[in-house]
Amino acid sequence: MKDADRKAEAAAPAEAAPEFAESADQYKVKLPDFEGPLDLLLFLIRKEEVSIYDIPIARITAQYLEYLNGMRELDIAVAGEFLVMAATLIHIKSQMLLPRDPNVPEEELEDPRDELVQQLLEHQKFKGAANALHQRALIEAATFTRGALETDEENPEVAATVFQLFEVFREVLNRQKALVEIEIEREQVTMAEKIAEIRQAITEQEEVSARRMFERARSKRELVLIFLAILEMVKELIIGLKQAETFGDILISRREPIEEVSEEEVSETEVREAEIREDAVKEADVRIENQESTEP
Amino acid sequence: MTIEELKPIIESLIFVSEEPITVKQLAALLDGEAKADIEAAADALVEEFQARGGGLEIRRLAEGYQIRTRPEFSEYVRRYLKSQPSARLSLAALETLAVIAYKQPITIPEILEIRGVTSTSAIKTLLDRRLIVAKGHKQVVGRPMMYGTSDDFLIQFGLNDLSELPNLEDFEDLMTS
Amino acid sequence: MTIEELKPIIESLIFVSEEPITVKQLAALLDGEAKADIEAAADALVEEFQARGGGLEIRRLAEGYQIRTRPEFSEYVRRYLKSQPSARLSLAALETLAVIAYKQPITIPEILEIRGVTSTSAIKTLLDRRLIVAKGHKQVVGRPMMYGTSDDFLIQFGLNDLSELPNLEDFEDLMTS
Repeated sequence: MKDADRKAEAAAPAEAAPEFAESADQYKVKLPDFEGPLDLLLFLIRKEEVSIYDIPIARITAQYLEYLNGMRELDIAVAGEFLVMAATLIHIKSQMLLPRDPNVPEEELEDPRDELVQQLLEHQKFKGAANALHQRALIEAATFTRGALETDEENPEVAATVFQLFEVFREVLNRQKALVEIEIEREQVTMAEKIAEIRQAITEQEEVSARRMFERARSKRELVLIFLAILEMVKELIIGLKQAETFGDILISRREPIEEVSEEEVSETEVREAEIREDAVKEADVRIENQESTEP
Repeated sequence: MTIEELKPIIESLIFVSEEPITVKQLAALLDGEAKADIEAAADALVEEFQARGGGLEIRRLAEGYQIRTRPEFSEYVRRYLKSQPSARLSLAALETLAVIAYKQPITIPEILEIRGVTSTSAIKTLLDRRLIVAKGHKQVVGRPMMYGTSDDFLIQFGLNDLSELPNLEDFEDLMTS
Repeated sequence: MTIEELKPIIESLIFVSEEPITVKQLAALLDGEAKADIEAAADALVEEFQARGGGLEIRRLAEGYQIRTRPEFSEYVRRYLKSQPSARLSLAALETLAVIAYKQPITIPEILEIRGVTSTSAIKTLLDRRLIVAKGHKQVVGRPMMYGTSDDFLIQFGLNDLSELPNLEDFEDLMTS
């Protein structure tokens, strides 16, 4: 078995060979290298030098759980797949502890480990195949096709399938999205503008739907700005908020009779305060980004 | 290196080069090799391909060495180039076709808005190839022409109808990850 | 035409074709010639280039013939083209590719079942590199998309067809013996 191990490792592609750590401290750091629970299990089986056909399930389960704990200690989020496998291992272990049904003949007894063993063998095979493919690709990457012919230049076109058509469409959409995002960033909406907008809206109408105001936002930043502008105006007793029912729409209404105000007439104090608020927006932005990055 | 050792290296360099490759260029790639040896090896290749009588020849031109098909077989080569599928489209045309396929009926200004670049020459190509057809005027200011895909489009892309176009939902599981 | 007469014509056609050219394509260009003769001539060319030991070789890839440089001289060719070896596939992508290659057509949930981990980002990489292609919906609940390998996969991995994939069972006893 040891010999075969060495062969398998020697054949593994250089950058793909998992770096097996020697000491406990080392393997903790290496934990995220295990791509999935099957890789971790294969590693443990190899490390313990046990037969894949006769896995000492209690020992391997204990080790497996120890690894997961190690991950938690290091604050590495343990992927769901690892937990599912932990449950499977514990389940197999408990089944192994059950007394055998004396009425069932020996050869008909099912080993609770069978399914897992099959899965591990299958996984091992594909790892071998991946390695063989890698070797082939290395050789192929060293061969080259001819340089472009003159005739190619007269025909600089690409053949297409319906899936390529879809791909191209997706790329166009992504490009468009990126463009729109740049546009919005360039706009740099300010809170003073938002206050002026809300003022304008409530001079034109008695009541304005807050939901509609929020729906018009084209970025998270703008959304936060509208929100802060409304709060600001409530505080300044310029507007009042009404909600007819819980979770219903909030209506913005005038609190004091105001004259028609154009955008330029936003008072200086308002603008200064608005600037202060904008710092708050920046912080809020950061928080939003953080949230996004921790989302799975 | 001996001249015999130089030959296959020079042969592969002539082969991958888009333009005739000069002795000077070859010498720069084969540092340390004498230009005279390089030239001797390349000339030997010219003769060898001549003697083989195969479909290819290496020529010595003023600008350097070049590999190409022998003129005797140009008829077949032309036949091959003509046989290339008619669905070969430039990227601009392909993008425009994709936008039209998914957003039809659509006007040229609307395509501009999505692609970010004008598509008039691509539209012309697509009309010439009968992949798209005009679908009447849009009832807005300027009454621009609307375009949609043709029956030829369906045939060339192996579709029974437009509902068979792969849709965004099919790939959503990939894009949301 | 005799096989000897066919050989140089086929050689020039293999040369001009950008993709591996199939016997079927060759037959369409050489009307009236038997496919068996065309195949015999093309195979003779493969052997001839092999025997020559020059810088080039004709290979059977993706059920077609393609002329390429020999891997031995890649160092010089890379130097000339200033080409970087293309980015290597990650282990996750390679393993996912292996599962798809042997089990195609296969859906993402089925890949998850075999690999024990989700493979969406690997699938995305493989689609981007055009090594796999969508092969239509599976007619089961949820109609998941099925994936299979592409001709580019065969070419990049030096295979004529999928039957040339190494036997999966050969990898079984790597660690169990």
